[in-house]
Amino acid sequence: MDILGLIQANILTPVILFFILGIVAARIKSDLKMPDAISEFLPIYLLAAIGLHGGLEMRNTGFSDMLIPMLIAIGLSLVFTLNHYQILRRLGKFNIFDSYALASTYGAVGAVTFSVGLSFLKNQGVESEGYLAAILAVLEPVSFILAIFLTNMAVSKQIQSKKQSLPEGTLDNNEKEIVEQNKTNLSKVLHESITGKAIVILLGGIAIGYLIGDKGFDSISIVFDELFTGAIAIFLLEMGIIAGQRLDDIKKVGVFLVTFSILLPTFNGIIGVLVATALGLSLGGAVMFGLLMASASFIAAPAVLRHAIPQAKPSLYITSALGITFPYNIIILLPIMFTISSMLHNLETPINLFNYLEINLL
Amino acid sequence: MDILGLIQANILTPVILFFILGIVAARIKSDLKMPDAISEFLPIYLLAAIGLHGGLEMRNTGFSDMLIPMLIAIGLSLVFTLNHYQILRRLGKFNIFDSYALASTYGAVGAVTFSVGLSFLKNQGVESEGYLAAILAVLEPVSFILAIFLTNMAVSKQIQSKKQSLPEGTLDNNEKEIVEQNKTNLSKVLHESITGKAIVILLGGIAIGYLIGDKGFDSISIVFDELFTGAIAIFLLEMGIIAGQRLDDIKKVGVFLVTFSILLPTFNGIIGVLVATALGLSLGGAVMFGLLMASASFIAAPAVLRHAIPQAKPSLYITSALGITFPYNIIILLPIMFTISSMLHNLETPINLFNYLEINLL
Amino acid sequence: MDILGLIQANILTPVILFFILGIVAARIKSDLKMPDAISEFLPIYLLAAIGLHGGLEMRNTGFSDMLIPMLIAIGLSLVFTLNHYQILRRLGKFNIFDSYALASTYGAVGAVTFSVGLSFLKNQGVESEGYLAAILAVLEPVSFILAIFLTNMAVSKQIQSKKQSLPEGTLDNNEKEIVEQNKTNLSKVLHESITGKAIVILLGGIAIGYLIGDKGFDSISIVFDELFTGAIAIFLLEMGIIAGQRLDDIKKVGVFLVTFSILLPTFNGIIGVLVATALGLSLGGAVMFGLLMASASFIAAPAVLRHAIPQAKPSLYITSALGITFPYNIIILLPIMFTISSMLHNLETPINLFNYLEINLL
Amino acid sequence: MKLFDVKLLTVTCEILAQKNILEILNKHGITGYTLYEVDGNGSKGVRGQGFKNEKNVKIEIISTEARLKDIVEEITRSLFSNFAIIVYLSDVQVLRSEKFI
Amino acid sequence: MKLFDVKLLTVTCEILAQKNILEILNKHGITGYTLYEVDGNGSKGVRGQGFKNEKNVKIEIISTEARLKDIVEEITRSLFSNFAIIVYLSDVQVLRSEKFI
Amino acid sequence: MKLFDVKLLTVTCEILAQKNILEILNKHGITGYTLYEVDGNGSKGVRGQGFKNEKNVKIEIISTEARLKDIVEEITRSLFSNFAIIVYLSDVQVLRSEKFI
Ligand SMILES: Nc1ncnc2c1ncn2[C@@H]1O[C@H](COP(=O)(O)O)[C@@H](O)[C@H]1O
Ligand SMILES: Nc1ncnc2c1ncn2[C@@H]1O[C@H](COP(=O)(O)O)[C@@H](O)[C@H]1O
Ligand SMILES: Nc1ncnc2c1ncn2[C@@H]1O[C@H](COP(=O)(O)O)[C@@H](O)[C@H]1O
Ligand code: NA
Ligand code: NA
Ligand code: NA
Repeated sequence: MDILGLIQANILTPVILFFILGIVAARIKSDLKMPDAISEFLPIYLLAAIGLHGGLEMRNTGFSDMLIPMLIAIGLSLVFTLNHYQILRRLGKFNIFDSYALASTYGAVGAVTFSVGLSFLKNQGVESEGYLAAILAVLEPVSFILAIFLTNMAVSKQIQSKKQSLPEGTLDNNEKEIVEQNKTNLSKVLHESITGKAIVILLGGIAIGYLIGDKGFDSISIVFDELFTGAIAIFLLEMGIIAGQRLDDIKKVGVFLVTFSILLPTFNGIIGVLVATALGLSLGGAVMFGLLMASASFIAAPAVLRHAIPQAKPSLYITSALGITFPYNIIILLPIMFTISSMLHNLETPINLFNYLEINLL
Repeated sequence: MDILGLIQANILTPVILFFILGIVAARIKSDLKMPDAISEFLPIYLLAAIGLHGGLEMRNTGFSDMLIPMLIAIGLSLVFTLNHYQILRRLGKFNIFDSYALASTYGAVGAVTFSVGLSFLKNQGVESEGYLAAILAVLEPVSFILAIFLTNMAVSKQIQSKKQSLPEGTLDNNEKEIVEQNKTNLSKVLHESITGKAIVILLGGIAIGYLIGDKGFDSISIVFDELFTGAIAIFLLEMGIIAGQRLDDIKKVGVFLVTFSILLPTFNGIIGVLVATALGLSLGGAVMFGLLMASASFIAAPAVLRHAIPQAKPSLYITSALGITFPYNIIILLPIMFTISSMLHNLETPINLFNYLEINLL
Repeated sequence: MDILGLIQANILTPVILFFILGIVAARIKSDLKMPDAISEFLPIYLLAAIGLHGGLEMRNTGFSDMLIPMLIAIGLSLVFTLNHYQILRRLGKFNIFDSYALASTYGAVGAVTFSVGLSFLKNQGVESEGYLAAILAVLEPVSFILAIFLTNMAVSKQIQSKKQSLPEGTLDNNEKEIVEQNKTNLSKVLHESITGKAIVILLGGIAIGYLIGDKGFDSISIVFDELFTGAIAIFLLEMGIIAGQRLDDIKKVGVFLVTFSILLPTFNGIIGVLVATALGLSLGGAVMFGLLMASASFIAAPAVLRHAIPQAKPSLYITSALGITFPYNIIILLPIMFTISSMLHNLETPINLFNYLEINLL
Repeated sequence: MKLFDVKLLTVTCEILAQKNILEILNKHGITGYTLYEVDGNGSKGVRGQGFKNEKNVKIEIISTEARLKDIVEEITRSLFSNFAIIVYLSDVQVLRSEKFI
Repeated sequence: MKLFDVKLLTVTCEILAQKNILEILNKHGITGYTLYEVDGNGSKGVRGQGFKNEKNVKIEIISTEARLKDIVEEITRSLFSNFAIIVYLSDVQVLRSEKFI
Repeated sequence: MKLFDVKLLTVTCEILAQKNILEILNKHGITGYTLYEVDGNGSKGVRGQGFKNEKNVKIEIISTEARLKDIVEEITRSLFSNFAIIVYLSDVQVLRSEKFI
């Protein structure tokens, strides 16, 4: 199937259509919305399900082959974050705070995007490596920690240079406090990131899945497996509504950031697919790896960044991540990465070809 | 099965029993209640499920044969609304505002009633036409718009005649404002009705069902099909509680309105079954068509009417629609209409009779 | 399987692991929590499911054999409550109010514990008598009513003796009011207990299950049966979080109460298993009967006791019931009671032995 | 537009005392009040986590000073010792004084 | 720290009147307000049970006395007869008076 | 019944600033407060739609004027520039003045 055909088929799935329905509802100013409790519950449920699923897989396959992909994912995520910063600061002319905030938003991962990716693969009848859920959990905080560390460094340096140009002892309390605060900020953010609900439920789910195995999972599989796609569809309705409400703000973020929000995920995602394929991940695994690289965080990001870099404007990073990158990723980039991964996996796996011949000869 | 037997069998279904349990809980002043988020979520879910189901059916059967039944439904709904108004105003001696509000409440449709109807048919092993969900969506606003239009006309005329009996220029600002307000009211109500969450999710569900088809529906059918009856049962528990809390108010609405709340739905519903049968709808389709005519709106009505006819007393139209008509419709009128429709369809369809003989002969 | 092995296997079930995850999340101060609406909805759902299940069973087996076990359960519950009071008041040196509050908390039953027990048995492939759900409903208020009655007696007596030692007529208004209040308290508490949401939904569920039978249950069995274990897992995540938040308070309740919170349930539970076996209940039924005796109330208790014995400190009875007894019961005592019940049922049922031989001979 | 000076009584207490407060209001012939759930912290510890029973509720009553003082007295007497609760009064101006007697 | 005296207008009304109130605020050039759902009791009966449409909402607006009085007048005129509603004013002190004009 | 005059500080801010406020209260030795989620509108735009992180919270603290002014000063300094936030003071009368120091 060609890319356009795949995109079209992707659009005609319930998950994407519910997302679009949400956008439409918001645009015509309908009062349709999910109750808060439901929109808070669904991400917890989705992460638990992703975790359980990953844990079950890892019990079957072991996690010895997880280490290299995970380290590479962390490395890529850090490099991408730095790269984003340079582009945003130099080309985009954003201030330090906005640049770091945006850089880390795009360096981080989106758990909802990941869920949609899994349901996309399910639809294509393709599996992915279970340990990718663990990589999702580990990547969550990495990019933020780097950005916060660098922001703090930059602020300290500014104050330092200001101090040196002044007679000694004039560093006023206010500035001392800022330096102090930045230090505590970093350790607080570290703690908050690691104990954040997304990571806890994801790692917890992985551990539980690993411990109970397929037999133990049986009794809860209807809730955590069979309801999964339907739950994503409902959640995407709400995401569509929220994204739709933000569409007006897109004008405010400017052409540069809009372009950034499409090009960078594409670039990161394709690099991700290539690297993952080179690392030996399966067709589906490479797509999910690419999606991890391409996705931007829009639920965790504000919670972390409002505390760590409060000077950055949330309207910038939420609008671009949720309003532009998320729809782009799940509607268009997923099929693109899938096509690329299919091509790569057909090229690289002579066995497949062999199978193919064999089947046709018999 | 005779009508009484059918009513009894209907009462002994989970959906009706949960409703009765809710009423009992409210009457003994139990603190049992659903959390708000659940009672807000369930109607959205039910409408999405109804819509999807309708859309899937329409994809299979096409919607060319939908036009006539829909136009007739609209026509009936308008005629019924006018009829209700005359009865309420002349016989019931209600004021203009209450008369129009009640007339449109009973001219409109009840989405929850529709859900219960579907589950009733499922229980009887009978299908209904998918496009009835589309008629449900279209009927939602029709009756309100008529009533609001007529109310505005009446108010304008009153002011006009008052104006004519006075020296020129004495129409005070207050009255000008009322006329002005009525005009904007109508356009606002039109917009609000069409963008109201019930219609958006229902039409959206229909569109999605139509686009994805049975294969696309597979992945979400457990959520939107298999959980349907259980979800209705839970929702009816809450409806029972709310209805039960209103039972005391029934005394306040008066004997006339109580009688109206039972006789009119019966009349409208039976007309609906007859007309639908004449139009060629199936046994189940005719029951659902009758139910559309018989049902009164109690979720959408207040939201629309408080803005459009704020002078009308909500205690009248909510109490009669939810406290009297809804239980009557789902417990008693549904089996009555089902019996009538069965009889009509057996009379009219010699093939059925033929089958019957054939089976008995072999 | 030996007890330790059974405990270990029990810990490795999703339900228990989610509970532990919740505790861990609370201890590392994660912001993970269920939305309020979900934690309010789940107990209603669980009780409805327990009730329906019990009602279905009772329809199949009749409830003639329910009377004796129920009366014995009530008797045991009352005797245990008095016993708790003596231990707490004399050995534990608690004041009257705390003693009665704690005594009744442990004399009462825990509906959540009961749910976990059912899922434990399901996991072991063992059935239990359906009428135990009815016993659960009946036991709910019994212990509280006794404790409240005795507290009121004690308070009245105190005031009486104070009155007698004073010249006539000096019983001031304040005290008259207290006596008055205690009387109204008892009748109010009686009403509140019986109309409390737990009892209403449980008895309602039983009635509905009884009326609809297996065929009627079919349409809702996916919601009320198949989702049951998954729902318990999600609910236990929240229970774990709340229990985890209370772990710090355990220091405050003191060594005596901690010991009490483990020994008494063990004692009550084992007595329960023995008595139930003697009464002829099945292996699983005896475990559930023991669990009814062993479990302490932590959802219903505060609601009842804050009104009935407001002088008692809720931190004592909630912390010990939820923070100590609940985890102990579901993780350790359940497997212990199961082992005991298995042994008793193998001893007492020669038919089993016979089967065993027969199978081995063939 | 004439405004009348009346008093606003605010009661913040654990949710399980809500019934007691409403009974006291009822006894004093008060039929108008507004209430909503809140979280809080005070001498009885953090409230609002965990079970619904452990939340607080805030009840606001507009009425005359005399009437509200009676109510405050009864609340003080019957609830202060056993419940997490605070009460305070403040001044507000209303349009329809007859509505708030 | 200098504090400025301004007024706080509180409107407690049925949730279906929320739109009307916000439109009136908008008409009077007010862009700052805070709102939340509440339950209540009053001359129009107990509110907050059952459907979401039967809840109340409380809307709070800090501004100058003059502006708020205009708003109160319009609310009185257009909503008092048909809706469950009360309004009241009280005194508050703010830091940035320019924020609340 | 003797009533004491104290002050009520109300802070309405975005929910992600809640932690910061509670830390400031803690630093100033305040242990009593009440808080609840609200929606709102102001210079930073409409708040309360969409994600939970985009809600507002209202925090109310009753204490002495002196103490509350210190707190207001710290909030002003550390949070006004970066967060959606307003603060205001008003007068209230309490029964147990020792509870609100
Ligand atoms: N100083 C205070 N300011 C505002 N609210 C308070 C204060 N002290 C207590 N509260 C509220 O009153 C409730 C009961 O207080 P307490 O009885 O002190 O635990 C607390 O949970 C808070 O919601
Ligand atoms: N005296 C009062 N004190 C506080 N709130 C009130 C009072 N009277 C009415 N309310 C609130 O205002 C709403 C509308 O009042 P009403 O129009 O009298 O039904 C009620 O539902 C309450 O939330
Ligand atoms: N004039 C006002 N009256 C009442 N609440 C306000 C006002 N201005 C702002 N607020 C509240 O304070 C929050 C933050 O305000 P702002 O920083 O101006 O966006 C808003 O979201 C509202 O909840
Ligand atoms: Na990324
Ligand atoms: Na109708
Ligand atoms: Na017990």
